[in-house]
Amino acid sequence: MSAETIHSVIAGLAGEVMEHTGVEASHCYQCGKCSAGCPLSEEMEYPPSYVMRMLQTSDPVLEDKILRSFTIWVCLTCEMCYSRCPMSIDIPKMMDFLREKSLKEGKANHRAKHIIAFHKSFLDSIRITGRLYEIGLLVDYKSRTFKVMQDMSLAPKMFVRGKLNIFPEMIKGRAGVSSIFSKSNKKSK
Amino acid sequence: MADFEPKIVAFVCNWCTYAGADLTGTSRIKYATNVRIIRFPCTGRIDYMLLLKAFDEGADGIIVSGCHPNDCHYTSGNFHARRRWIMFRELCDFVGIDINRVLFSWVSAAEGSKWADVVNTTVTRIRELGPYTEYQKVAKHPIREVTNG
Amino acid sequence: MTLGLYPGCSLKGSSREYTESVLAVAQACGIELVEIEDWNCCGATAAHNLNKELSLALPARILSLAEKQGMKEVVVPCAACYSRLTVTNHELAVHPELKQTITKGNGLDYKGSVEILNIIQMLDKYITPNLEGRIVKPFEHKVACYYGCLLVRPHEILKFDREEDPQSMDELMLKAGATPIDWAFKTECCGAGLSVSRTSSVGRLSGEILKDAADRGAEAVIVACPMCQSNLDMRREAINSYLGEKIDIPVLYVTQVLGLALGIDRKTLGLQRHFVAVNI
Amino acid sequence: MSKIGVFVCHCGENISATVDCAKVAETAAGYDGVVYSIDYKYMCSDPGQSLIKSAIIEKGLTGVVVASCSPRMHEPTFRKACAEAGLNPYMCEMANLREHCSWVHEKGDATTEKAIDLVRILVEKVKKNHSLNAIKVPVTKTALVIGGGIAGIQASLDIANSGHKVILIERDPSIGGHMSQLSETFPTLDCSQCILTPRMVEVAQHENITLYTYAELESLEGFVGNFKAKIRRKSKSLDEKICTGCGQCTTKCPVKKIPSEFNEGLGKRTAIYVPFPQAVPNKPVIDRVNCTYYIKGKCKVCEIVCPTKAIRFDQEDTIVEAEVGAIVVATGFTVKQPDFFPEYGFGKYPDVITGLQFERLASASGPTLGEIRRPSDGKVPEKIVFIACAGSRDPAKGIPYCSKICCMYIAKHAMLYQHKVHGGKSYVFYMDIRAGGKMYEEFVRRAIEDDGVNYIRGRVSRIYEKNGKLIVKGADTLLGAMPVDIDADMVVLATAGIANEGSEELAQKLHTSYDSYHFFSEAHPKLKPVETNTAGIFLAGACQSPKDIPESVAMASGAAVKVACLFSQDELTREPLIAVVNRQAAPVFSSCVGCFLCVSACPYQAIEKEEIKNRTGEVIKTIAKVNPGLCQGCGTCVAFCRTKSIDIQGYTHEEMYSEVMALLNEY
Ligand SMILES: Cc1cc2nc3c(=O)[nH]c(=O)nc-3n(C[C@H](O)[C@H](O)[C@H](O)COP(=O)(O)OP(=O)(O)OC[C@H]3O[C@@H](n4cnc5c(N)ncnc54)[C@H](O)[C@@H]3O)c2cc1C
Ligand SMILES: Cc1cc2nc3c(=O)[nH]c(=O)nc-3n(C[C@H](O)[C@H](O)[C@H](O)COP(=O)(O)OP(=O)(O)OC[C@H]3O[C@@H](n4cnc5c(N)ncnc54)[C@H](O)[C@@H]3O)c2cc1C
Ligand code: SF4
Ligand code: SF4
Ligand code: SF4
Ligand code: SF4
Ligand code: SF4
Ligand code: SF4
Ligand code: SF4
Ligand code: SF4
Repeated sequence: MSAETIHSVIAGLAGEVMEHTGVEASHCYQCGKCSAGCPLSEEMEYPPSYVMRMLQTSDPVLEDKILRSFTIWVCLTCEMCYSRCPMSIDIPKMMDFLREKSLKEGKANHRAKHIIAFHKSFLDSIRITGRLYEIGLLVDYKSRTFKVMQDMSLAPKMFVRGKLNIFPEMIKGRAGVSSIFSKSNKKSK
Repeated sequence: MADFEPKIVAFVCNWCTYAGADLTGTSRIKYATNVRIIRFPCTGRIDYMLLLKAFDEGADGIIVSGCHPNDCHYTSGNFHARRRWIMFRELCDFVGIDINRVLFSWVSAAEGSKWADVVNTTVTRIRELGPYTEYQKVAKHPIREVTNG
Repeated sequence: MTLGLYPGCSLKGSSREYTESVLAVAQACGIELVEIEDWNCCGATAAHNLNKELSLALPARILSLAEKQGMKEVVVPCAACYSRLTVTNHELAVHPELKQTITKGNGLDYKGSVEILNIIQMLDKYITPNLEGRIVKPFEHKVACYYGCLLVRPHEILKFDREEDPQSMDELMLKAGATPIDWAFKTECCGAGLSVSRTSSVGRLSGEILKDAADRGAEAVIVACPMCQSNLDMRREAINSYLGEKIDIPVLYVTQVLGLALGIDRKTLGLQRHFVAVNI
Repeated sequence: MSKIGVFVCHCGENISATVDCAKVAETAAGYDGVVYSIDYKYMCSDPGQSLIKSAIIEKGLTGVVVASCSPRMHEPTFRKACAEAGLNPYMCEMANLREHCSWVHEKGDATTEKAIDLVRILVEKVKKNHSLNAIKVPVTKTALVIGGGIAGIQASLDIANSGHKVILIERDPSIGGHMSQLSETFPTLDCSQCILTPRMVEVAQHENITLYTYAELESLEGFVGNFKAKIRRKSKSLDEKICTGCGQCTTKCPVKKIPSEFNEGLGKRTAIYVPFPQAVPNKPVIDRVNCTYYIKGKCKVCEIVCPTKAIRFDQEDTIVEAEVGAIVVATGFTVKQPDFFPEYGFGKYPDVITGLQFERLASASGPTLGEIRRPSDGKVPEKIVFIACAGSRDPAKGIPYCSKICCMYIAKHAMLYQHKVHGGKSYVFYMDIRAGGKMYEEFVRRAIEDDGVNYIRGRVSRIYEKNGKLIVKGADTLLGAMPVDIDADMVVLATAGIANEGSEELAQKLHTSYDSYHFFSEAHPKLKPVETNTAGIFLAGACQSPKDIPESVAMASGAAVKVACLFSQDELTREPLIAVVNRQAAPVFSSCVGCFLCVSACPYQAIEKEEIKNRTGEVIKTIAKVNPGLCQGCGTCVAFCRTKSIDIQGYTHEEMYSEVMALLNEY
């Protein structure tokens, strides 16, 4: 059977995952090695192998739970699970897809809002200047999360050690970079 | 063309498809009467000159069937058959034989109902295609040179 | 000998000392590193977390600039950038349709000729073969080489060292006169991606790493990634308070150690910039 | 001129209910060459068969077509009947009117017409048929058994006890294989050595068995019943006939630190050594790679101390040639070794060991005399972890299959541990427990219920050492994949069972096939599990796939019976339905042009090159020649031959073409 015919057979979210990432949930035989090695699994409500099992059920209720889970945001794509999975299942690639989808569908877990805010601030910084502007990032992140005090003790120390630039570095190809942003944002909408 | 009764020759191997067709019988599954089976030791023995001969003598359709890949009684005969099948297709294309008139299939000794399906599908298909007269037109001379060369 | 250099954002900001030491070591060995002109940020974790296409397009711009500027090999000292650039290079190479959307779609042009070297590959290829007799101040300390996650995984794509218990950095340290210890957390994740947004996880993950290194008598942790360095160094207070004990082993870049062994002075190598004082 | 008889059967009503049998017989009577045609109620009954026999005799029939049921059912019956009446059995063919016609069609003209066609096809074929004689090949009634593990031992004893000669060759200095290394055996926990040693001794003493240890197959030629084997007997550097096995040499040899293969590296041996005390034969060999004399040219202590002057430093390998009629391959398996599990630190942490090493620790004859002590410091482990499927069922590591024996030996190991270390804690990380077998599931349950072994469902991700403990990071998939960390003193990996080293080369020497994991391939996974595709070569034991002792023994006895069947005949009779290359008068000799496409097509290496020489011995032509002992009659070569020089008896071109012609051309 060609790949095409396979994923048209797989229903639901697992089918979508297959289509976008090539990761086949049905290949997981629930050995649990990924969950055993995942450095973050104790902070997840569903460790990676559990997510794989939920996908296998094609149950819309469970699929919704995956997209609303904290798990997908806690995953650091450290690749530990993938490197040891006996079935070579690329969980981090799948997690990337699930995060993107969760965000698009407005299902991102509320506990993940700081994580998402950080990623957004990070990308905004690049969108505007082309490079990461660390002070700008921190200020932006704090304004998004109201975590005003967090890390504030670090900034002066960094500054003293010459580790913070006061002014952002602006690249010449800024326009090109922000067009990359607007194009890929449009596509992912 | 409703009353056209096609003549179909089936070249089958002794170990899988012949036995599968026996099972169709023991299971009393009914199928069209148009097929005549010729028994070979193995699909690997089936020489495509024989298929051409069958068309030459007026067959309207042909079934070639043997063991599934890896199940060959003789280890690899059916792989050779498959490889030759590819060559046969090219040859057919070359001499202008409609490849839809030949059905290549795997029917194991346990697939009695599959055999009935294979026969019925082929008969329906050939009925739609109508009697095979073109072959006599294209044939006779060029083929032998082609296959021996 | 001239090689391309992609410093990435961290090396320009919070990890300035990494850049300084990379340049110093390269210079000492007669290698010129030329920065890719007008490079942009690779997007790091944030991009591939939120937007797949962006996560490929940003590195693609960098690669295409490098190619245009005639660079065959580009050194990428930051492990996170190294991973993003290598993955992008690989994805574009194996999926021609994807390459089309990512490059042409964004007005870029990239043939795929650029080869990416992480810092260890660069050192192994161009510097260590010529070290004979140049180690003037062997770094005679017990060190724990910490590779982190992004330098060796996914092996299918990076094809660098072994995924489990890698050795390349250890061998490099041996050459610099250090004694690498055998320890258990070489490739465990330090949590850098959540460094700002979820500091609690970082305390636990980085804590385990530092504790194992300390317990086994390491006098320094050696890294090749600014994320690892800043996590283990800058966040030491948070880590120590998570562990409930005070661990004060410094975290040095491979290039700093090599620089010291080559006799380069501490200031040039940026040792004064560390949060945890480098007292060895 | 052919004289054909057609015999149409009603099969009670099975055929006659839908086919007009009388009409079939009548039509057939009108065919050229048909001199007799009749329909009858039960052709296979005694009266039916008599009908055929008397027709043959009375009408002088040269061919018979029985139009009845499937030839797969009654071809032997009718061919035998023909032979009894003096007609060559291969001049009898069957038209399948029952399975292929009456049972699959409704009553009607079309059905009868088809029946008529089927008869006509075979009438035309029979006219072209040739009398054939069963092929006879002589049999050398000696068997070669390769590999002296339990499977090879059992097969040798069974064949030898049926009165035939056996040559048993074993690569190692002693027979016994893996079973000799085991401590106790599931599911009964009887001592492995205790049940094995008597059989090893029996082999050594059996008058029908010639045992060559330290020997390997060098090459093999020939075919079923008539193989010629060359056996390389590696030099043992001593004269076995003189050596009394006194052991002086092994005690005095100064090279004492070689890791013992028998003890899986957990013990040491000397350069001149007997692998284990119960070895058969109980005589040493010199391991030349490690012997000081062979390395530096000095030492010879063994020669000096030997009371019988048995040492022969300059002894060379010898090649023994043997003619054998059948071969049993019993070369067993091995287990996956270090560096395959970097995440488990195997090879790095001395206390992460294989199951086979655990067997040696648990064995009373082992390096710890049966006490479970960890290799690093000799401490008795208080916590022990067993990891199932280590390498097996792991496509990423290239071994997707289940090794089959490990679930059981893990339960055994955990049980032995619990029996020997009171108060100890044992954990098993598993994915599934595969305990299909008599008393097997009960055995595993006993480990869990009576001995308190802790089974956790999940695969271990990693092991690392911390403060003298091995930290095992697993997960419990039955508790939502919750991470489970255990600080163990010792870890035992149930490493995958894999094909033995050199099995691929051996298979190639034997011209048998092997699977993608290099295990030997059986001829049919269900119905010919001990045969190979090469006639006369059989399989026994774990060389075919990992298996436990009862299965290995059963398979060995099965292979032995196959050999005994072969040897029960003085000559082998085979169906003559095999390929032949045509021969013609000089100067052509054969239409074969010597392209040897057929050689590459034949799956059985049955085609050889034959040189045709003139009277002065000069080669004028090289043509193909089929070895009737090897040809299985598949016909693949026939389809390949472009000059139509090779043909298959019983399915010749002429016969097959006449069938096609007859089918499509009514009279
Ligand atoms: C850890 C462990 C525990 C086990 N516990 C049990 C148990 O409790 N109960 C049970 O029923 N089973 C158990 N088994 C399985 C048992 O070991 C096997 O079933 C059995 O050994 C198979 O016997 P064999 O003769 O087929 O192969 P082997 O025992 O492997 O013997 C093969 C022999 O052939 C020789 N050989 C190999 N290649 C050549 C060659 N080219 N030429 C000549 N000779 C050659 C080898 O040297 C060896 O002597 C266990 C296995 C393992 C790994
Ligand atoms: C649902 C199912 C599916 C299976 N699928 C597979 C499969 O896919 N592949 C596979 O390899 N195996 C399969 N098996 C297993 C397979 O059926 C057995 O391995 C096989 O049938 C065993 O053969 P046997 O001759 O030992 O016993 P049986 O098949 O049971 O034959 C025993 C015979 O002895 C006769 N008999 C019993 N008592 C007496 C008596 N006192 N006197 C005279 N005759 C007697 C019985 O009538 C019977 O004919 C399956 C089994 C089941 C139940
Ligand atoms: S390691 Fe792979 S196969 Fe095992 S549970 Fe995780 S995803 Fe599934
Ligand atoms: S990639 Fe994500 S899921 Fe996989 S081990 Fe790392 S953190 Fe866990
Ligand atoms: S010969 Fe066959 S068809 Fe005829 S009676 Fe016997 S079983 Fe039936
Ligand atoms: S000392 Fe001599 S006789 Fe004794 S075992 Fe050794 S070789 Fe044999
Ligand atoms: S000659 Fe070799 S085998 Fe003999 S005693 Fe010396 S080392 Fe041992
Ligand atoms: S027998 Fe058990 S432990 Fe061994 S591979 Fe199979 S399932 Fe795994
Ligand atoms: S028999 Fe045919 S295929 Fe074989 S060598 Fe002769 S001509 Fe060639
Ligand atoms: S019939 Fe088959 S086995 Fe015999 S020689 Fe031809 S190819 Fe080989």
